[in-house]
Amino acid sequence: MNENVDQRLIDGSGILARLRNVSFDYGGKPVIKNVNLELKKGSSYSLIGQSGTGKSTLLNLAAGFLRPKEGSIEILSKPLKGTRKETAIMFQELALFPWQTVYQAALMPLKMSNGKDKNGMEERVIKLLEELGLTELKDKYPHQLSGGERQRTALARGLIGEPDLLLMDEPTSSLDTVTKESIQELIRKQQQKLQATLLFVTHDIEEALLLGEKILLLNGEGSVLTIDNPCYLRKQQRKDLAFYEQCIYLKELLM
Amino acid sequence: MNENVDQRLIDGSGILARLRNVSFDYGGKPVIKNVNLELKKGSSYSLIGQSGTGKSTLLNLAAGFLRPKEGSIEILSKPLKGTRKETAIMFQELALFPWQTVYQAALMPLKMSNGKDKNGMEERVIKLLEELGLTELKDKYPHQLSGGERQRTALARGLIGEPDLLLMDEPTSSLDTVTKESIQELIRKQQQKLQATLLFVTHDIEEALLLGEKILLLNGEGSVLTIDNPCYLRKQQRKDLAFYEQCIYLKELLM
Amino acid sequence: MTEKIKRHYRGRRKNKAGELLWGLLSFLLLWEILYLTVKNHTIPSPYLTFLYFPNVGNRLIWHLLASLARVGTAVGVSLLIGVPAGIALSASKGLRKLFSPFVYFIYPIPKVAFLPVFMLLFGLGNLSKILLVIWIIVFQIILAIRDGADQIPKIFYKVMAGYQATPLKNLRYLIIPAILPYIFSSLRISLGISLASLFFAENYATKYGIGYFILSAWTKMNYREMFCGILALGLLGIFLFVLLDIMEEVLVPWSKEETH
Amino acid sequence: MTEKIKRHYRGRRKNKAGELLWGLLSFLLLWEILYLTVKNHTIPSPYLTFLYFPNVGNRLIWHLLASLARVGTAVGVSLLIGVPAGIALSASKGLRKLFSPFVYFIYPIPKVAFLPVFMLLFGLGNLSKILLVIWIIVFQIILAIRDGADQIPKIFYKVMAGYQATPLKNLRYLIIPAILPYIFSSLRISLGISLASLFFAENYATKYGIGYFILSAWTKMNYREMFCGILALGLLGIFLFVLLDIMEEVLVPWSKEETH
Amino acid sequence: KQPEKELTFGILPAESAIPIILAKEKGFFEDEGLNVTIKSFSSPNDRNVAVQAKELDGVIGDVMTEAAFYENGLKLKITSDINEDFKILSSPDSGITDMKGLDGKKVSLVPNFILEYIMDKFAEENGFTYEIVEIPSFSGRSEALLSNQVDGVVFTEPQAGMLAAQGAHLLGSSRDAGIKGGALLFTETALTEKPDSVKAFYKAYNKAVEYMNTTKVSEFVSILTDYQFPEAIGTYLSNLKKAYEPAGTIDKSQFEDIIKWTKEKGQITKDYTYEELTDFSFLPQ
Ligand SMILES: Nc1ncnc2c1ncn2[C@@H]1O[C@H](COP(=O)(O)OP(=O)(O)OP(=O)(O)O)[C@@H](O)[C@H]1O
Ligand SMILES: Nc1ncnc2c1ncn2[C@@H]1O[C@H](COP(=O)(O)OP(=O)(O)OP(=O)(O)O)[C@@H](O)[C@H]1O
Ligand SMILES: [Mg+2]
Ligand SMILES: [Mg+2]
Repeated sequence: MNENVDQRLIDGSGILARLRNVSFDYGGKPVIKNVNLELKKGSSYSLIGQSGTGKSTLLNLAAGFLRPKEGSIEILSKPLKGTRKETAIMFQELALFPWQTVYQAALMPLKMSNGKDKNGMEERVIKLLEELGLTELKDKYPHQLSGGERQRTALARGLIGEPDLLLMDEPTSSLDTVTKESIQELIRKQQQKLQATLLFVTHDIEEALLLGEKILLLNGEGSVLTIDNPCYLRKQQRKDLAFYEQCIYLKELLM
Repeated sequence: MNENVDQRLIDGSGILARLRNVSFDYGGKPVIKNVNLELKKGSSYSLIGQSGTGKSTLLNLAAGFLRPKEGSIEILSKPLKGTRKETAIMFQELALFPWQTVYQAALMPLKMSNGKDKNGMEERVIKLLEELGLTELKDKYPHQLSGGERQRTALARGLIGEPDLLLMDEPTSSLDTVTKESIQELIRKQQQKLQATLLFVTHDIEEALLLGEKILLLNGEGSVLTIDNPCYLRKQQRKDLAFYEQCIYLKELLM
Repeated sequence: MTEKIKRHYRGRRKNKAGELLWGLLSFLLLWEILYLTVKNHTIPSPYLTFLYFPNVGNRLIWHLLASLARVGTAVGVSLLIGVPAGIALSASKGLRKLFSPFVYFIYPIPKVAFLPVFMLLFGLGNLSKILLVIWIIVFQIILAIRDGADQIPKIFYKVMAGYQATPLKNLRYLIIPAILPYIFSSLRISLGISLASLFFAENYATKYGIGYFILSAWTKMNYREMFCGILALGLLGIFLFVLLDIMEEVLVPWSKEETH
Repeated sequence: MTEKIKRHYRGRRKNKAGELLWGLLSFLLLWEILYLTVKNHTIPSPYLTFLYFPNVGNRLIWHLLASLARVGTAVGVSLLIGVPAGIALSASKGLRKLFSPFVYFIYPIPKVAFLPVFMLLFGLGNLSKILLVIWIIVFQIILAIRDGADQIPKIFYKVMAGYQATPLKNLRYLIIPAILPYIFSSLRISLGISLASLFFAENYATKYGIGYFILSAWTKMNYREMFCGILALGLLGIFLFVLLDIMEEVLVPWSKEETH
Repeated sequence: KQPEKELTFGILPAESAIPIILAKEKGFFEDEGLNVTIKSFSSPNDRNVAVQAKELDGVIGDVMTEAAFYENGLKLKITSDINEDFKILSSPDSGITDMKGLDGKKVSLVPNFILEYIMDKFAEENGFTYEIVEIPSFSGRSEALLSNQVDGVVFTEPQAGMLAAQGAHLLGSSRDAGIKGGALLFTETALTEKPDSVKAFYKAYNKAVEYMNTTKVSEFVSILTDYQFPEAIGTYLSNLKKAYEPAGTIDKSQFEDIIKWTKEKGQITKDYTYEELTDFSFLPQ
């Protein structure tokens, strides 16, 4: 499936993923209801919403782990059947393997796609771990890590590949403000370098405004509201008053 | 160990926990170094610090799960040996048992302390689940819950008892802003009702300022800096500009 | 249990009946293949064996029941010993150091070699037979439970320690639920071993038991009768196994259905 | 492995030697107690048995080696069959439905009943002996591995599915590491069973093997010789078990040391 | 009469047990006021263990087993001979049709006991040597023979007859050759504490032999099949040329030959005397 470059040329719409009337439930009341959504190539979307509304479920749908009960999902104009190699997902549960050290976990996605040079791989991992502040911890097992260190390890696993779609479920929830800011920077850099589409869940309105070109608000009824983000990439003063006003506006929306 | 009432009367110092020159490491470089700390009865402390500095470790020390390598910990003027019933801890890893439904998990702490009337127990649990927005989910197993729902379940387990020391490790990290605020309110109410000492870890500066009478800042060297919090309990306008200024000041301190 | 769950299990049970049937059928298939390839009187034709069934049918029931009673007692007692012992070995480093080597030492010794001791101490009756079976399976259960309890995340123990849970409550709320899947797994294995070890236990001084039945058919070189016995034993086995599966589904509802 | 880890394991190994010794000692203790209470010549005095050792010592080594070779081959082959089969049964619902009932059916049947078939098909030599042992332990391994693989969290499979991992990589990075503890657990159990089943396998047409040694001492009613054999078998067993423990500690470093 | 005398007796499912089984089932023991409990064993090993466990008053065995018991401090005595016949058979496809044909061939038996003794006797008489393939299990040995994996076996009846019927060649018979090794053994405790019971036992035993010799086999064969005997036992007994013999003694020379052989095999270390190991005084005069 190394045809994405061609695909990108052929498919002139600029749309990476398209959800049409997607509904989903776990056998009870609907979690996702009649969602229509278009994710542009290279754009970033923050997904917000109250706890338990279905954000993780939506990510799982987009990743191909769950099948819509109704409606359809298309990626690069093709119906999505199962998972794709070009989608990277970071789970809310992290799902680190207890038998992998930080280094091994970060290396694994590269080992999955064959035929790459070994040295290059190792260098890339080491560089990424450096950027995530994990260098000293690279030989530790998950149970020897702090919560935030575990989260960063899962992040490394998500960011190391070359995906065209990056799905991240609360990637910075266990990180302190300072670490968080550098990680956010890293995520943005990575996304722009790869020209990947980023869809990430966050409960941090600031993060939503900083990283998302568009804000997707999932409400309790299972429908999605798309909100433009005027604050995105305002270089000089990242967090001015206008930013905080937008924050307060979004919070009101959330309620 | 049902002597706490007497203890509180006898021990006039008003100090619940005292750490003297406490140091700790996991066999490598020191994580906690020479920490002196006094936690007053009925007060609340927010513990902040960068990821991996040792916040969870400090909580584990205070809970009696870890023993200081040097120094000593006293609770109610008695040296701490092992765990105490009157300490409630909520782990960062949540540590929900896969075989317990939300309801069973919340009920368990009550079952642990014998000799209570059954009806009263059930009512209390149902009321708390209601306040945590878990009523509809009470018969679900952890793997059927969303991240935030799991966190709230762990919270229920932490808040249901009658502890004199409440240790919470990032209790609201997976919650959206709205839910977070109501949960914060709940934690504060519970703490004040029990006149318990609250020590909680957070990465959310706002939360630190809202819930903590004092802010404890754990730096990379393993020492603790205690900072007064002028914003605590400012009723009328919870988040005015002064609040944000304090936020920015703390962030700078963190760096 | 709510109505919905009940319906769910009823559906499963129907499935299980199918499984039972299919287990039998697949065995018959293998048997027929063996019969056709080996072409030797030690493997009688399945068809003729079935025709032979009426000759032994009635007697077989009693033999099966006698064996079932022995195996049931032995497995029950072994669980009562093995589960606590396994838990204790996992929980206490001291006990582990003290007893694991002993278990390791005694485990590989063919338990039949202890037959004289058992006969000596407990006579030729059911007591010695049942004790022999217990002796054969109990170490296996101890090891399996110990290894299972070792898999409980340490943080779960911390949760319980935080409540200063009594050992009993630790068992009730943490250890037993956590090792339930292992108990079932080791039950399956030890059930198999104990049914197979009837071959030793029903070897002497008894006239009832499926082990005796098969053995005596064998010494008589009546292979059809022998295979009737084997078939009956297999049916008993698969019936018990399916029962275990159902029990596991009911008692460990949080495990298999994990779809997340 | 870093120097530190190496030092760590060297320390452990010293411990292990102690364990070996203690296993022997505790067995001797039980034996002495039995000897003193039973007072029957079927249980010889440990002391006199030790004095008897020089009479058999040299021969014993060869018997042990012969058995070890057979058991080693059988366990190796059984793992090669049982681990993939167990994984497959756990991974595929279809396969599980298809084969679990068959395994359930065949598992409790006393495998010795197949002795004639094995002799017929594979002769009297080592092949039939090894196949018999395999036949006895392989189903147990299959079930244990299947139950173990069932315990892998579903989300781990999702991680691998996300990479569209080939089945081989799934094995290498997820399944094998996840079931390693179960492999060890079932190795311990099947090693025990296979050593014990030498009693059948070395029962015919051989003059070498510890099973043969014990059995023939038994038929000769030479209980001192028999107990020398049992002691040697126990020692072989505990040696293999301790080896397994060490291997597990090296290969599963993330499991036991969980202090968090 | 009310049975008050008690004996527990251990048997193997072989020809020699038939009179004892019939004596029990036909009430001959009861007639003598004797209550016999029969414990049936599938292998000589289990039987020996039960003797050691002091669970039995008497057993069916042979001279070498008795000697081995004695060597190991188990005090039993030979009180009579038994009726049995060991056959030497060769495998269907071996082409061996007489005893000499076994020269240098593989013969399957259980070493150190009566089977090997009998084979040794035949080999000595015919001046050849053979190789032992040890297969203790009845069925294992017969299948090995029928599938030509061994060249010869030593087998008791009625299994021997069944093997012959399936193509094995009959090469010799211990009864025809006059080799006797089997015996009934009683513990010395039983002999001293309840000599009357043992005497009554033999009376009933002889009655059973007489019953066998005078009754059609079909009348009692179902009793035998209940005791693990194959159906073929009926055919075998019907075709028997010699009559069953009442309990008798074992020749001193025969006895001493076996003891010598057993000692050579390393089974025992002393030359036990005829007087030490036998006591035929319980036999009806
Ligand atoms: N496997 C499952 N079985 C049944 N219900 C489930 C399952 N997984 C999730 N749910 C339910 O579906 C709803 C949506 O879950 P989801 O995990 O998508 O929420 P979320 O928006 O990610 O919440 P959070 O912010 O708390 O992580 C929740 O109410 C949850 O209880
Ligand atoms: N069991 C362990 N073995 C070895 N090192 C450990 C262990 N647990 C924690 N550490 C290390 O100790 C340090 C402090 O860990 P701790 O969990 O206390 O951090 P924290 O302040 O809670 O971080 P976070 O905010 O990310 O949760 C980390 O660097 C971590 O790698
Ligand atoms: Mg979620
Ligand atoms: Mg932490």
